Amino acid sequence: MFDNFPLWPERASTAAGNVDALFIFLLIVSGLMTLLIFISLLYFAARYRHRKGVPAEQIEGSIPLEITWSIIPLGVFMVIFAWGAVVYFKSRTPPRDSTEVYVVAKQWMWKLEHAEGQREINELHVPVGRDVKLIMTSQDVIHSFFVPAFRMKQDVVPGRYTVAWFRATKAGTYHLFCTQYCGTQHSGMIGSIVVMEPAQYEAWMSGGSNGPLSATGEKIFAELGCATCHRSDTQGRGPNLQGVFGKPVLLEDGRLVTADENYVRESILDPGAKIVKGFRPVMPTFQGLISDEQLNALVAYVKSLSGPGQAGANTSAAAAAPQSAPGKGSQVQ
Amino acid sequence: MSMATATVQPVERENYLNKHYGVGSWLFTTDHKRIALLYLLSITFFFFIGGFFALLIRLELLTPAGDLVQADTYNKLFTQHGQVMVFFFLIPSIPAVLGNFLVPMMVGAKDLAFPKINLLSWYLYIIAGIMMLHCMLTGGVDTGWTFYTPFSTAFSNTKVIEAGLSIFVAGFSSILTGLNFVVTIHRMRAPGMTWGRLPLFIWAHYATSIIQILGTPVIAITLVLVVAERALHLGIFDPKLGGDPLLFQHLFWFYSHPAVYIMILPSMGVVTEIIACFSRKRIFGYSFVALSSIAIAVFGFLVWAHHMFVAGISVYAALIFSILSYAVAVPSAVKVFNWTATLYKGSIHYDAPMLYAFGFVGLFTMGGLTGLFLAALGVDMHVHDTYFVIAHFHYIMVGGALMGYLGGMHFWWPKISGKLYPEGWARLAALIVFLGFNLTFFPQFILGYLGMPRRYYQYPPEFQILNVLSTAGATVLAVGYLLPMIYFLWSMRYGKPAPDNPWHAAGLEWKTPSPPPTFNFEQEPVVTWEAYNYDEIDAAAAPQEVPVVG
Amino acid sequence: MSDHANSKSSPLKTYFAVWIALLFGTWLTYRVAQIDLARWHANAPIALIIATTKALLVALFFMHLKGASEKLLKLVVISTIFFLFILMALSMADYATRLWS
Amino acid sequence: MSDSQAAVQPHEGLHNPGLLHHFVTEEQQRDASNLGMWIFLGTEVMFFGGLFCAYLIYRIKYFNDFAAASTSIDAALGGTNTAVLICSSLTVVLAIWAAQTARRKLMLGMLILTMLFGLAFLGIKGMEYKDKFDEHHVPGASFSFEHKEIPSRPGQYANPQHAQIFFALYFIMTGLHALHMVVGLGIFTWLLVMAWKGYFTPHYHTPLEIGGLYWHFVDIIWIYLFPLLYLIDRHR
Repeated sequence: MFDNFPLWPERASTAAGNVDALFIFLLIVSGLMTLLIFISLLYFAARYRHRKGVPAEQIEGSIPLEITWSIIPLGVFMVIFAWGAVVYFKSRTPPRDSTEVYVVAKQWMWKLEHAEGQREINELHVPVGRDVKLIMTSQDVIHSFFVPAFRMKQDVVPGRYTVAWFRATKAGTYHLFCTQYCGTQHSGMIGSIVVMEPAQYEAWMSGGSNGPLSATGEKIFAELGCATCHRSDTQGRGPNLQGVFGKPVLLEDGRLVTADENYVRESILDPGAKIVKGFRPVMPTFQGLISDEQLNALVAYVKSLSGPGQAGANTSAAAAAPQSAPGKGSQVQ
Repeated sequence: MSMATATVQPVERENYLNKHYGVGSWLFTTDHKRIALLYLLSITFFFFIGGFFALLIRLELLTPAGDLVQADTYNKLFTQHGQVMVFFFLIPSIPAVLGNFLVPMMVGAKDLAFPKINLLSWYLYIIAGIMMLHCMLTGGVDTGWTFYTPFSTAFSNTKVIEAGLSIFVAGFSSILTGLNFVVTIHRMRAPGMTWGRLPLFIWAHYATSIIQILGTPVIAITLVLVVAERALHLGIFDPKLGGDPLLFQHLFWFYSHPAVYIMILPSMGVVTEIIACFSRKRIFGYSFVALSSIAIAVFGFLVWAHHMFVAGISVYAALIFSILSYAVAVPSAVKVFNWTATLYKGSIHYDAPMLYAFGFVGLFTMGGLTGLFLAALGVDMHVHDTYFVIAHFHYIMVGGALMGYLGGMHFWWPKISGKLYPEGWARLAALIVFLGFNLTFFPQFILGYLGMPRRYYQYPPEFQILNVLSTAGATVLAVGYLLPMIYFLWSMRYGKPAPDNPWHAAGLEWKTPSPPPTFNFEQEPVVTWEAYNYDEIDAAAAPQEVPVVG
Repeated sequence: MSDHANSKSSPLKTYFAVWIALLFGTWLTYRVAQIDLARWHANAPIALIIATTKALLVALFFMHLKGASEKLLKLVVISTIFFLFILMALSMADYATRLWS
Repeated sequence: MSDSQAAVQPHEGLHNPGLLHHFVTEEQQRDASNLGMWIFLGTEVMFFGGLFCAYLIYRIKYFNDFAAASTSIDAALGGTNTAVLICSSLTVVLAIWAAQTARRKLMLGMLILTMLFGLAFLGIKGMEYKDKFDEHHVPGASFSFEHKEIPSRPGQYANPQHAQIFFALYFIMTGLHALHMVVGLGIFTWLLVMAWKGYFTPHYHTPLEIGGLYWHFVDIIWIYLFPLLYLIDRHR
């Protein structure tokens, strides 16, 4: 009956319940607070309305009261803060073995590419019950990836990766909105997330792939001649990339950084920014020479060099049999 | 207060309105009261422009499809609605009109410390306003009032530079007003007017001025950078050239979050005056209300990145800004509790200003409490940039700031114009505004939690019913805003002459004639009483009812 | 603060001393920048310490902040610097921790 | 001002042409102006503060590129300019002292000298800008910063884009500072005219003090700009 008049958004991810729980707690707290204020206002307004000959009784104030109504709200606020922080932290930390999807946003469309190689536009197919990590960047302005049913939102910023994740719990089709104003067709930059039962999802995955993203990346890696320096032994002019991803890297200036997606991205586009200890700054920049999609593929490839669990190889998609995995098991460090 | 017979014009005393005539006497005036009226006219003009945009926005959203205007037009409408309402109405509203009129009188001075700078600030406002109007008439701007980069610097093909410069100039108008207030409050107080005796309206304006002085320059320089970046492609905010778009957001919100307090603090000051007067009581916990204003101003500077929780800032920074955001909620809560406690054992009158004050406390409470939702990291992930945010800040800025502004206009109208407004109509208008407001904006909380993003020109059909409710509310609200406009104008011609102190209110401004003479006080006042001495006033005013004690 | 300079004996000595100190500070900044202190990351801090000393000299003696009998002006200066610090420190709180994860 | 000047009310005590109608005493007026100027300088600090914040963040992020870009600027010119401004600050305080001690000629001389120092500063600044212009270091379409070595990393070239951010900040910061100098020169021209007309007495010279505060403040900004913009990684 109320099909067209929902009052509560659908709940289709593991995060949704956490967010809703906090939201309901907040509703109760603020509802009580509103009631307290409104009832006292109305009661005082009626009880102490002006009557001839009854003067107001002057009260200067009360320090104990002031302290009480500063400390108690502060205590409640701290509970809300801590709860909110926990929920936030959970949804900011992708689990280790997530399936990965690369998202490239542009005015006004979402381009999504599964690690297994399937490409989609404005539509994302995911299975129920699996962690999906989104590695997102924008080609132009800031966008924002918002799925109300998952209670998940992350701005998509040009020039870097931002990351989000979810685990869908219910099959169905859900809205995908862009929530960061991005120009004329901002409200048209919408799409859908199709959550499927695992079996259906496998069926869907078996069609139309160009091979895994990491394989595409490997091809690009070879075409661009990266392998001449980044050799899989220790003789190269550039660091050996085997097993680098996800590990700390010691830099020339003594800093220690984690080799995450943004690190790989920066090292390709602005190689001089972070020089690995023991190497010389000889790598040319690839800024402007490769597209965001190619960059994603390279990142996926570098990731795949750090063994399974990082790339999409653990999904048993038929088309995704790794064609080659150079230097398997030769992980240095 | 009916049946105004305005045929007999008694011989008027010389006052600031009738002392000089002619356009020149207004355009070159340095009288703070006349400048306040100049501001009143100008901000009312911009209020109706912004309101007109708002109505068009609401009409467009009546249906899910984009059918009334083009997408680009819609984007310009919400952008300029925001810019006009924030920079040309709300920020100058109470400070530049009521503050300008009242601050010197309340502290017992003849004028603000720098009358010429005060006039200059109005001219800057007008120059900025003309630039903004010109920008609108020649194509407008579509970046959203937030000017987010790199959209504003590299992608929008509208008049970003002109709009940016306009707001830059408006910012200096605001800075000069704040500077004038701080110096006036420090240096121009009448003998006996100690800090502890200042009306809380003054404390609120003092706090507001701190934000204007220290926050506004940062947005000014940020806009300079945006304009330079757009004109010359410098790369400061453009990731394609090595810049960081989030730096813009940091700099922008460093001002624009405290700017919310520029809007709400003066309103809190107004409401404090009204509540004390119409419950005939001293304010409960004077020093806590005063210090909470200062605390809000200071803490307000520490919380800006709660607008950026999902923008890609570090998780740790988000934690810091979330916890600091709760710190600023405490002084706001303290104020609400103190207002409520002031009513206790009062002698409450229900005149129109008091109705607005009640409305303010109610709506501000709801606006403030929904702020807790947004400061909670976990919930903000979901409701950020949805209609929940829109509803929240309209509860603060329209429900709060505008309610206070209207309440203040009613309260001090007899002083400003020398005429009484029609009380019955005023109460009706207060009621209409309150109901219309809630009908407009409450559905937007639900829309927001359902996930409707802000700045959407078309939307999925399941959001329609709530949007229709909201639009219906907006038309009611429009009536509520037009009414005071009409009867204020009416009262200037036909209203009954106001006595010097129609509310038997405390405060130095009521010790002047209505309307006041050019230099406010015939003799420099000497203050020997505490603020809000309503017990003494009532005791003196009603000797036949209550035996005079002292 | 209304009569900071009038009543004092000739302040010329102070003025010239401050002037010399400022010129010396400029020379020192220039020289120290050419010494390699990178190992201790000391070049920038030293330059800023000298600059702050110079700014203080100007504010205290040339702008008569020192003679100001009222605390208000000092309060204005201190609170401005405080808010500037807030702007930089909290922005840096984001940038410095973005790489942690 | 027309209506209020007509209505100046006589106050008991001193009749000074500088006392405005709405102040009770001269002390009040002077204190108000002084406080007003200090607060205005506070807004100026925040105005430049936004730039310093942007500078700080990018300097840390792109330190090497900033160092390379900074090294391309003539630090000797910047240092000379610092000295010039410091001298002008001295002449300002001397002018005020001269007004306090009724040395009219000295006051006029010092005011003129201040303005000459100010003009010298702008002249040197102009030379510096011209160098940058000739070297195509002005951000924009013709910007070029190819193959410039990073001081601490021989053999590694700076990223031109990041250097462009440095130059953008350099030009905006020094440009705004120069704009403040121009405004300062305007103020001092006005002060000079007033001083010439004998407006300032040992008893009343508030405008001189207020103008002086502004001038010193512009000096202070430069004291920070000099090491931050000109002296990044200058050693070796």
